[in-house]
Amino acid sequence: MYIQEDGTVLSNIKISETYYDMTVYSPKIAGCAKPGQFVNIKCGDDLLLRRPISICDCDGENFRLVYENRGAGTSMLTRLITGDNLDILGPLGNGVFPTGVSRVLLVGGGCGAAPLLFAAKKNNECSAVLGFRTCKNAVLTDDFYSVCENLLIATDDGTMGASGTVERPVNLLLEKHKFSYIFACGPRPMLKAVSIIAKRHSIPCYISTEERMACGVGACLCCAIKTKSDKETYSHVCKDGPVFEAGQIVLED
Amino acid sequence: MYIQEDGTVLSNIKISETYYDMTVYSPKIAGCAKPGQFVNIKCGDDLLLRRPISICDCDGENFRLVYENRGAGTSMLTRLITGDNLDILGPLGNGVFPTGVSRVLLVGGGCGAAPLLFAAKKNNECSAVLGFRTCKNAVLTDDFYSVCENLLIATDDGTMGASGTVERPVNLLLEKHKFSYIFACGPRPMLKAVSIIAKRHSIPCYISTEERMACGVGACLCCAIKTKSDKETYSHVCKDGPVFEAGQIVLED
Amino acid sequence: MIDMSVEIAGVKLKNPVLTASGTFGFGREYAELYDLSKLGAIAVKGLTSEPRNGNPPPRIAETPMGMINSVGLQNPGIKSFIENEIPFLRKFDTKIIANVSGNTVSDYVSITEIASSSDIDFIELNISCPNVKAGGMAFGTGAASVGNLVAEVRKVCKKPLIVKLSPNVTDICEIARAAEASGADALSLINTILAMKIDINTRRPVLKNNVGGLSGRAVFPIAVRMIWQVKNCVNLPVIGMGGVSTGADAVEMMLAGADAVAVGSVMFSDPYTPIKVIDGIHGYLEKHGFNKASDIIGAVNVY
Amino acid sequence: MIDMSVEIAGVKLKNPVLTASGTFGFGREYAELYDLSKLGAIAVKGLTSEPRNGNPPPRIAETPMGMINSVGLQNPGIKSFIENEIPFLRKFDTKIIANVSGNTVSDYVSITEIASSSDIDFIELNISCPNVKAGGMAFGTGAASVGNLVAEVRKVCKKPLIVKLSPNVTDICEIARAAEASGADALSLINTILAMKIDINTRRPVLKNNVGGLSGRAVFPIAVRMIWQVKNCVNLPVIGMGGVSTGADAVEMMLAGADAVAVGSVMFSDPYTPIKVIDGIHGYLEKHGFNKASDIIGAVNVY
Ligand SMILES: Cc1cc2nc3c(=O)[nH]c(=O)nc-3n(C[C@H](O)[C@H](O)[C@H](O)COP(=O)(O)OP(=O)(O)OC[C@H]3O[C@@H](n4cnc5c(N)ncnc54)[C@H](O)[C@@H]3O)c2cc1C
Ligand SMILES: Cc1cc2nc3c(=O)[nH]c(=O)nc-3n(C[C@H](O)[C@H](O)[C@H](O)COP(=O)(O)OP(=O)(O)OC[C@H]3O[C@@H](n4cnc5c(N)ncnc54)[C@H](O)[C@@H]3O)c2cc1C
Ligand SMILES: Cc1cc2nc3c(=O)[nH]c(=O)nc-3n(C[C@H](O)[C@H](O)[C@H](O)COP(=O)(O)O)c2cc1C
Ligand SMILES: Cc1cc2nc3c(=O)[nH]c(=O)nc-3n(C[C@H](O)[C@H](O)[C@H](O)COP(=O)(O)O)c2cc1C
Ligand code: FES
Ligand code: FES
Repeated sequence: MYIQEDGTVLSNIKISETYYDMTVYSPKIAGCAKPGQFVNIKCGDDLLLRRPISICDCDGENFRLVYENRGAGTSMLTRLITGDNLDILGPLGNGVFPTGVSRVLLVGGGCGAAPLLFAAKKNNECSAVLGFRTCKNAVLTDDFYSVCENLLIATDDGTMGASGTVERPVNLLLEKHKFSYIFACGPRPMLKAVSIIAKRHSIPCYISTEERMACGVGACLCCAIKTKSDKETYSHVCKDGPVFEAGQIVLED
Repeated sequence: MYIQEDGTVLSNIKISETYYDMTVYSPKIAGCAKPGQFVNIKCGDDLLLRRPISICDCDGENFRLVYENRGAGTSMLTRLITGDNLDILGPLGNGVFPTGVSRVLLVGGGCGAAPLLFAAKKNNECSAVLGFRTCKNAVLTDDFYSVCENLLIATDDGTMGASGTVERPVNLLLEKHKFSYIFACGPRPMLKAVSIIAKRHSIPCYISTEERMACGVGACLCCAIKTKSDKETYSHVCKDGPVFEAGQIVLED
Repeated sequence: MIDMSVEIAGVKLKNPVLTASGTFGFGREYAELYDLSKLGAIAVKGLTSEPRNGNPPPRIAETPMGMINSVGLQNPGIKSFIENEIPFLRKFDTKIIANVSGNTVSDYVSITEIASSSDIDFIELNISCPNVKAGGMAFGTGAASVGNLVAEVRKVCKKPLIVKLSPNVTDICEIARAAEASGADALSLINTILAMKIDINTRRPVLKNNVGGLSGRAVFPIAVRMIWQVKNCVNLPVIGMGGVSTGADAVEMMLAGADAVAVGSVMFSDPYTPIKVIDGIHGYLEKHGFNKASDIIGAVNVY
Repeated sequence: MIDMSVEIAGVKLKNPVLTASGTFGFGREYAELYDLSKLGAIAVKGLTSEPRNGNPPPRIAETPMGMINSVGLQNPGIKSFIENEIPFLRKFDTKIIANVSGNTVSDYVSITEIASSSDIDFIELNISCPNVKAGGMAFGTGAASVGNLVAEVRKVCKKPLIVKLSPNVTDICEIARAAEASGADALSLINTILAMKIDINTRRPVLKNNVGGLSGRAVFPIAVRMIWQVKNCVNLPVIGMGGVSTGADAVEMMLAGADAVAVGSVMFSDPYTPIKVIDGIHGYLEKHGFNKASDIIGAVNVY
């Protein structure tokens, strides 16, 4: 179940060197969104394809997006101001994060932190490890701090928290605490590393994946992702995902 | 001699059902523009071609454009507000209206009135006939009234001035007054009619022509217009015109 | 009352607006947004005898006013289509076009045989897919192979046969005539144009398949030209497609000679496009005093 | 210091950025805006033995991210070019490419003979103009006729011979190989793609010529694909064109295999495009640690 809705931008703020934080009034979509779902946004008239962005937070009337300014589409989003109209398809995705469970370790890399915040709010006793390239691009740390029992940060350049990838802090938390679930979202190599760690600890692991999309609803078959099974098959990130059990997916580079 | 200049929109006002009146601060182009010349305007990033618009008035620092909202390009212009930047090539055109002469009859149809206002200001003892579809689209009448000795209006639907085309009012003025020149700008059938009248009265006639353009500067040869001579040849509106002696041009439909 | 219906190969469509194969799945996803009965017809995702996985991702790249895809005919196979999709589609009052492909002539023959015995309204022979190694476009770019394939398929095809042409050819008329001579009942065009995009930072193609098919508004003027050429060289109904985004585009294609038009890629930008296109055609007919949609087919007055 | 120079058929260009024939006149108009010596080379408007009037107006239509032209080789003739334009162009430190056309093989031979004896640097054989009734594209779409024409022209051509290919073909490699086998020194591609636009209010084509050639950003991904194909099937330098609008586009084409790139239609939107493209390539090379522009030619790492 998804719809097309004309939302209204309530705020759109630059929160780091390249990240923006946008709140959109979109009662129908926000009214039924689940953690892990995303919206597919029309970014102006001269781009044929919409842009998929995860729902970062949601209060039933408004949802929040945290997105990085990367190219033509997202840079168009950065120019929106309060009161502007936004053409949205959503909420999209059938593979979502579990909700109502306890002792979840959230592992986010870059904009991968976004969907995990929503997941943190719908579960109990969460801890989080967030990885960023550099302190200038660390986002959502306050939000996670206020909803998590433990929060560790890692930056590639060591300018904030641990130096390096999320792996060390993740192992640190796993040594000290017991977790029933791991949820991860971020770049492929990070998802791979976290999946391996989760498997070693025999903890159920859910990963949110990305693939280039067109329709966002399952009609075009563009967003294929390789699925584990005897013979090679594909699932589709927009319809079957974006969240999958880690064991289902072949994480190629 | 033309240049590219980033002008600044000083005002952009809707003046009738479909017409807009825009003043642009553009000191280099405005500093050397002549009546009959035009500018070629970039209308946003998703249109490959610029849009040619005649200079309607010019005070050496700013120029004024009066344009009709017709399609993708001009509708983009209507959205500009004070302070916006405008990428302009100009002043363009080598065929211009004579200046410093006296007893000029100006005949304008629709947006064809625009370049004639500038011409009126650079000549003496001018009279004007302006034709419009309907009173709701009559523009620049006050401006012409203040610089012309006589001003007659015609509308297709008779809602303002004479009913019908400009021909009757033109003949009326020609009966009552002596003119040394006729300048005309407007739709092809009007230019044809005025040229014939001018010829009958043996009055030198200058017409400002339109043709679809790409470069606007003479490089692409897209804006061809048939020129009278033994064999069929073409002149180019952007470089050789837009103003031609009426006798030079074959006015096809 | 304006009569919006058109006829393709003896089958009446309630209006001239279709969805293009591969951009509308089997209709399920868009049925959540609007009633599929509003559509003139639905061309379903390209089908093959056996299920197919399609090409590895990434399968899509964006280009100026267009996109390149290399999905490569991923589909559940004709059997699954007949069992699971036809019953769903038949709940709507619209026509079903089964778009079929194969690797070899006998593949094409056998899937056509199966598909045309099922409860569908048209077979659309996809001889123009640029994203598969065997079959597809390889069949569609030579007049002799098109003629031969269509003739073989014709023998077993019990439904009106639409042949879908590739734009990647020197002379579209030569191909159109070959299809006509071998028994096609209608033609559809254009399929996608072979294209490529390279990521300058990684210096790798964006598509794992290296190349793919270009579609979207960018190709519209090429499609209009080919439809006009084809309409002038054969006596078959033509389904036009390639970048249709508005009612005005649809009217332009119909003036060029299309008996119906299909909306494809632009759906990804606005899934309501087919509905808006139907309304747009209706508005045009009203404004210009036409009583029937069919009045504007091929009505361009060329110089 | 990054070496921006590239070599085409033994001639060194100071940088890989050219202007495309027909979009830059004979350079006079744009010389008012910037120093033509900044350009790698200038391809002048298509020339014929005798002056030509070209096609009746309207000659241009705008399309999504593109344009269709039907100028039809209006030019003052080769004699006037030699007398009036070469002396002007020679004031600048850049290379001159004479783009030549004819109605018949002997036309092509005679204009090549005259042009290649004049003070120019390259002959570019335009066998791909879609806007003339005789000659032009008719020559460029069959391998046999291309081979024959290039062989005849080669006999009299005293300058490096560039053959300009038409994209309106089924197999661009077949044509490229025919040109190579008959003695072409380099290839340029793509010329425009045949296209059409209809005004739905008048129900007439926008162009008086009914059809014309599509160019601009819309065709860029098609051009990149063809350049990549051609580079992989012949051993000739390639000049890439078709919708180049930024340094990134130029880099993409060079990665696909272009030894140099030409800027065409996008000039109409921003006449400074060639200068910006030169700077953009330079910036890319700097950022990615390349010392020479030629290092990125054909450097795409395909799957
Ligand atoms: C399910 C899902 C959820 C996402 N959630 C977020 C989020 O919460 N915050 C955030 O910053 N980003 C998110 N992304 C990534 C985001 O979609 C891309 O950054 C964005 O599409 C880039 O568009 P652009 O026009 O700015 O860049 P361009 O590079 O100009 O885009 C060109 C094309 O590539 C596609 N593309 C480029 N990068 C990606 C990518 N990483 N994933 C998918 N397609 C891509 C674009 O959609 C477009 O088709 C998500 C992606 C997916 C698939
Ligand atoms: C020398 C010259 C001076 C002009 N001066 C004025 C003026 O002062 N005020 C004014 O309102 N209009 C003027 N025009 C007409 C104006 O250029 C067109 O109305 C405008 O280009 C329409 O663009 P659009 O994108 O709004 O319409 P669209 O219909 O979307 O344009 C599509 C294409 O058609 C071309 N086109 C459409 N109509 C015309 C036309 N009548 N002439 C030339 N090209 C056209 C556009 O440039 C574009 O390439 C002038 C035209 C020329 C050639
Ligand atoms: C993602 C995608 C998948 C497609 N799959 C098919 C297919 O399975 N069979 C087919 O005949 N055409 C297929 N096509 C081609 C379209 O049906 C259509 O011919 C083409 O895209 C041009 O129309 P458009 O520009 O409106 O998209 C596909 C196109 C796209 C974009
Ligand atoms: C207005 C115009 C005129 C052209 N005239 C010629 C010509 O005389 N000779 C030629 O070989 N190509 C001609 N071309 C084709 C261009 O040189 C170029 O190959 C094509 O436009 C693709 O490049 P672009 O998309 O950058 O414009 C012309 C193109 C345009 C737009
Ligand atoms: S994006 Fe179309 S199926 Fe996923
Ligand atoms: S518009 Fe290019 S020559 Fe006039």
